Amino acid sequence: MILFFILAALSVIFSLAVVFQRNPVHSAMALVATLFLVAVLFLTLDAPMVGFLQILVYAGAIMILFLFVIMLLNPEALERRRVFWWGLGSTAALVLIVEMAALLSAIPAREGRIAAVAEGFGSPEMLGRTLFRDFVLPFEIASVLLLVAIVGAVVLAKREL
Amino acid sequence: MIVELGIVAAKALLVIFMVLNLAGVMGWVERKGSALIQDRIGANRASVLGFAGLGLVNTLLADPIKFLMKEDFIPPRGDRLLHTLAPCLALFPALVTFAVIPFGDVLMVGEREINLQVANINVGILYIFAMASLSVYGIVIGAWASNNKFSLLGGVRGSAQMISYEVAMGLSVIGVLMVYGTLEPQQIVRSQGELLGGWLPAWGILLQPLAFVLFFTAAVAETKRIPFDLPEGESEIVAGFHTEYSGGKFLMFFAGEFAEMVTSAGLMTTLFFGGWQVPYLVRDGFHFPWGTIWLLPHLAVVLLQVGMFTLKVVFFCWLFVLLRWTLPRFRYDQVMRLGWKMLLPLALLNVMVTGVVIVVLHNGS
Amino acid sequence: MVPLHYYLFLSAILFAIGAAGVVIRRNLIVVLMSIELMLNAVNLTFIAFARALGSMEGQVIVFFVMTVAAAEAVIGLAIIISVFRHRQTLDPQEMLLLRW
Amino acid sequence: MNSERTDLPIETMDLQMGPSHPATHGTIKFNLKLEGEKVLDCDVEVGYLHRGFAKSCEQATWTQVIPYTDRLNYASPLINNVGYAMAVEKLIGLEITPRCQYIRVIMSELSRIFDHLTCCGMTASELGAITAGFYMLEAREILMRIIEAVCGARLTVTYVRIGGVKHDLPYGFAGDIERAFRIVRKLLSDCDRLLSRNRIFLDRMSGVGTISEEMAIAYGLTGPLLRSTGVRYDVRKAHPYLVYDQLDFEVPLGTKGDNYDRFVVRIQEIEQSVRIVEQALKKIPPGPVTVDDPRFVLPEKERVHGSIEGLMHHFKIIMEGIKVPPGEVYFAVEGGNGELGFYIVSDGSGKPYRIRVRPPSFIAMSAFHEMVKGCMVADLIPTFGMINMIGGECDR
Amino acid sequence: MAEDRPILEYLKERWPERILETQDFRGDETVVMRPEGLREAFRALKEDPKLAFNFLTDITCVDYLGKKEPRFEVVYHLCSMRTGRRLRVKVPLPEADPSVESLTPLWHGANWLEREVWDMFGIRFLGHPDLRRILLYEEFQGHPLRKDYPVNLWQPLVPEREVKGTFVDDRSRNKLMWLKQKFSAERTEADRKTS
Repeated sequence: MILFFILAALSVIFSLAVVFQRNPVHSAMALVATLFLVAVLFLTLDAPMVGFLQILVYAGAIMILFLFVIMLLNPEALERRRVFWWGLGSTAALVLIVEMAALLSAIPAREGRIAAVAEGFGSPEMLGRTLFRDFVLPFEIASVLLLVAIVGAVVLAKREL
Repeated sequence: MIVELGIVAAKALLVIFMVLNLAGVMGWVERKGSALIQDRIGANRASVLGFAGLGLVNTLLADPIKFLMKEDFIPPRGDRLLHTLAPCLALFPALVTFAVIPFGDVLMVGEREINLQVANINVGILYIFAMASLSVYGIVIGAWASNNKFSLLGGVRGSAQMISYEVAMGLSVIGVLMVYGTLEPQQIVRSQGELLGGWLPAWGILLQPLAFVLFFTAAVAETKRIPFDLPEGESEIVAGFHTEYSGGKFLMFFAGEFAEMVTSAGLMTTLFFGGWQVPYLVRDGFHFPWGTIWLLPHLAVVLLQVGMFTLKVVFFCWLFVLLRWTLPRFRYDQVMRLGWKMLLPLALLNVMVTGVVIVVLHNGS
Repeated sequence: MVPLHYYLFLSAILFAIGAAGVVIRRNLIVVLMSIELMLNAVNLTFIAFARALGSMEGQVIVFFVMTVAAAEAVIGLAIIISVFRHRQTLDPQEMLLLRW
Repeated sequence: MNSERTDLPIETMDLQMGPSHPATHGTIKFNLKLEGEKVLDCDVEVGYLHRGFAKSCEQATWTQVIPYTDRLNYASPLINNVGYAMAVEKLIGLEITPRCQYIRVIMSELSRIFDHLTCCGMTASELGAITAGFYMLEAREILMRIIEAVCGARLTVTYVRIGGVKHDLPYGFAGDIERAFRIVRKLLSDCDRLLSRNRIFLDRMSGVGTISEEMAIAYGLTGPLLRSTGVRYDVRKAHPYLVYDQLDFEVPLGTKGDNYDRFVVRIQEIEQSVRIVEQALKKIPPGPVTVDDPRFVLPEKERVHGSIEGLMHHFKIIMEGIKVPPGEVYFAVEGGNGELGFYIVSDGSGKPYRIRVRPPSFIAMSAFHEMVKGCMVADLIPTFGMINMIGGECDR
Repeated sequence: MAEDRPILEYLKERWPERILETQDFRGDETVVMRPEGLREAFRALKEDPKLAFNFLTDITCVDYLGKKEPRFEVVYHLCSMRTGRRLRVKVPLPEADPSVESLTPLWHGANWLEREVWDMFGIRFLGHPDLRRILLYEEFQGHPLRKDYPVNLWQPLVPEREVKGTFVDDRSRNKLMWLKQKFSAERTEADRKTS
């Protein structure tokens, strides 16, 4: 419980940093920290496989890609703040949070309790079984999607083929 | 509960102590080894009472002291926070990865079984790769925060190289995982204790030779050592990502590199060379295939196993050193070509062939 | 054990922060990062529900979300690079080419 | 893809390599224009080691210039000595003794081996093959000891005098050379095994820093750089001096003009130089090592200390310098990096009126941007290494 | 030497108005030419199949202050890769306007050699693509190899130039400059206080 609150607080702080840091590299590093914390939250939810994949894929690959692009382009680090959009964005976010809070507080605490799960929940065997038995078609479609993404990225980013 | 925690803490401390010390020793071995190879004397100032051999002890202390006494320089236009953070990010993954590498079988103290592994995670291999993927940040952030173009070039090279070889590394391990059917390092090592045809230990190198070659290449690339030391490339881009580092922060990069070396040596041992397995040694002693049985006390068995593991790790570290002083450095495009056009297809082929063989064997039996 | 709706609430906060980031920031890369943050918040919900319901489907969906996120990041960054080459800016407000 | 995409703005990066950079041994600066890692343009800045060689020479007597020439190409100082002394002798019209000619050949060739070892070793170690580099340095060290035994100094030898050499070869020189060459050959074969069939080294060297035959001639390249493109031009063969026309040696040639060809040409030249030294040691005649001409050569020390004529003779040569007849000559020798020419003008006084050195590595550096255009940053290193730019000679 | 003679004769016959003098000293053949139309003359030397001096060995200059008139003599050394013959071409230039046509369009290698002559003697090469100082720095006063340049003349030190291009940020300076500025600011502050 204490662990959850620490993780939650830290991840909120870092995600705020993502949005409010003016330097994109700082934003990216804050996002890495957030992703790492969320991965640890996954671990507390008995999903170690997904948790480590989260670190591997998000923190290890995608965010490096972001940093790579930031370093390549080296765009102007600072940007002007826009009061109107700033106000709109934070208002919308606040409204969203309040709404969610209202919805969630409607749930009786008893029903929110998490029951114990079966042995081997979240293990690679079980995940693999579900993935390759019930979700074969989506899995294949996802691989096609990745292929499309690779081809698209190469075509877009390469100056001449 | 307290005892359990204490045991885990003791194991973690032991492992960190060993890894860091081994890293320090490797620093000395690298100097003396290179001197041996190049007909030089090598580090000759750190001898104790005239014995150069004892200089090892001295170097372990002298090195950090020297580094810590130096000025800690932050580039005036660099990013202070990230500049300080980067060396920590470089050292941290190298140290935590060792947590799931088993350095021995179980140790029985009274009725209590102590698993000689800091953390037994059922997706241990995945954990290793997750942590290894974080080690890029040290380079990228260090390079960026230095605000120096040579560093930037090193950082760009480093991130591209490490991501590319991570892919090849991961795919080459999949063959091993398929053979042993588990993601737990301890389980993998146990499976390697079995005997093939009654006499040959089922080590990974025998079952997956191609995977070992690929993994070894990728591991050298991941540790950023010659011939893959492009992120540093000392004659091209000065010192690459750590051009602007000095003092204690440089020490962390330095130690991080050696710790990474020790960790990948440990990983190679675990996956391909039977980890702590001594051939024909089981829990109660040696059972040779020709029928001789030599019983040993439990503690001796455990010590033998831990010793064997250390020996294997040291051997691979020495191999890294040997490689470093033999080969020239690649060029950026050559590294990329090797990673994507050679290692990756070969690793995929390895996975495919392994899959086919496993299916055939299953259907046959 | 931590109740389910704590996780849901955390996820909502993260999602809202990400959404705010998309609106507020003028740097395309940071906007893309905010989108990743939102996707992650959703992932957290899925995992939490999977744990609460004791079914693996939630974790599998997270798999697919990660795939989509990776594809999206790759394509998005490629577009950003190519846009930056043309216009030397990352401000979405200045990219008026496709506006009526 | 199509033409409209080619006019996209390219993000270039300006990078200044040097003057203090690990690879720019011999201080030099490259102003690079990079696209990613690709070199679009390279502007070379030399002159960081300029010491005013020509101006200093004009203040010194003809003999005092010899130590200055040591510091030109400090990887092969003896060749510089020989080149300068022979230019002055040509201006005087002095014919040196046969033994001295052989000694000069032997010492020049030792210097050439020394120079090529430096170049190949440093290039290898800059490419990361530090061990091969150290082996070459060790071979160099062995030769250095021989040179020290002959001249009394390792680098700043000042061995050659106008009209001869300082003194004869030491006792047991032939045996020393034989032993040294045995070790050098073994070390070279070690290096050969470490480098010549090493795939990484081949990939790094071949096809990199290429220059065509026409461009090489247009830039005035000489030495291994020119020969690697396949042009058979070696001053020792084209304009024979000393006794080179009586010795049997070959001029190794390359075909493609890339770094690997340069490397191979240099390694083969080491072998040819070893051959030349061995032949010369067999053929060397006995006799004096300096001409017997009191106008140009210092008297024996016994005469200086023992007789007033000797002392006055010594004093006149030292204080006024030898008198060189007015005129101007150009004389070139084959230095380690190419044609090392001396153009000297005399007005008949004891001091040179003008000394101009044709520095091979200065001219090679002027072609550097041609060699590296389109290469990657990492390719600068072997290209620069194989040019073997020596700051003392390039910047004078 | 006898068979070498025809080159000088041939040149004299070919350009009687251009060639002032020919010399043959210790086997070095020398032609003294007028500076006008020099590039064309060199083009002929390079491309005439009879001469084929296709290799530009060296360009330098000699300052005959008070010894000869005109004062400067630019000296070219040519070599033929085909016949192996060398030729020296000297071009006298007056002190008032020491300028001569550049040979860079003919030989790429002339670029740096001419820059060096400009650096050391102040001879201008007309049509040179990039006539900058090469061995000395831009702030150097005068041309040191002229005979009227004293050996021990003090020169302005190389000023601290802003380091551009090495750091990512163009506005950044190196730390040394930053420290120096800081210290000099502190020193002036201290000086102000004491005075």
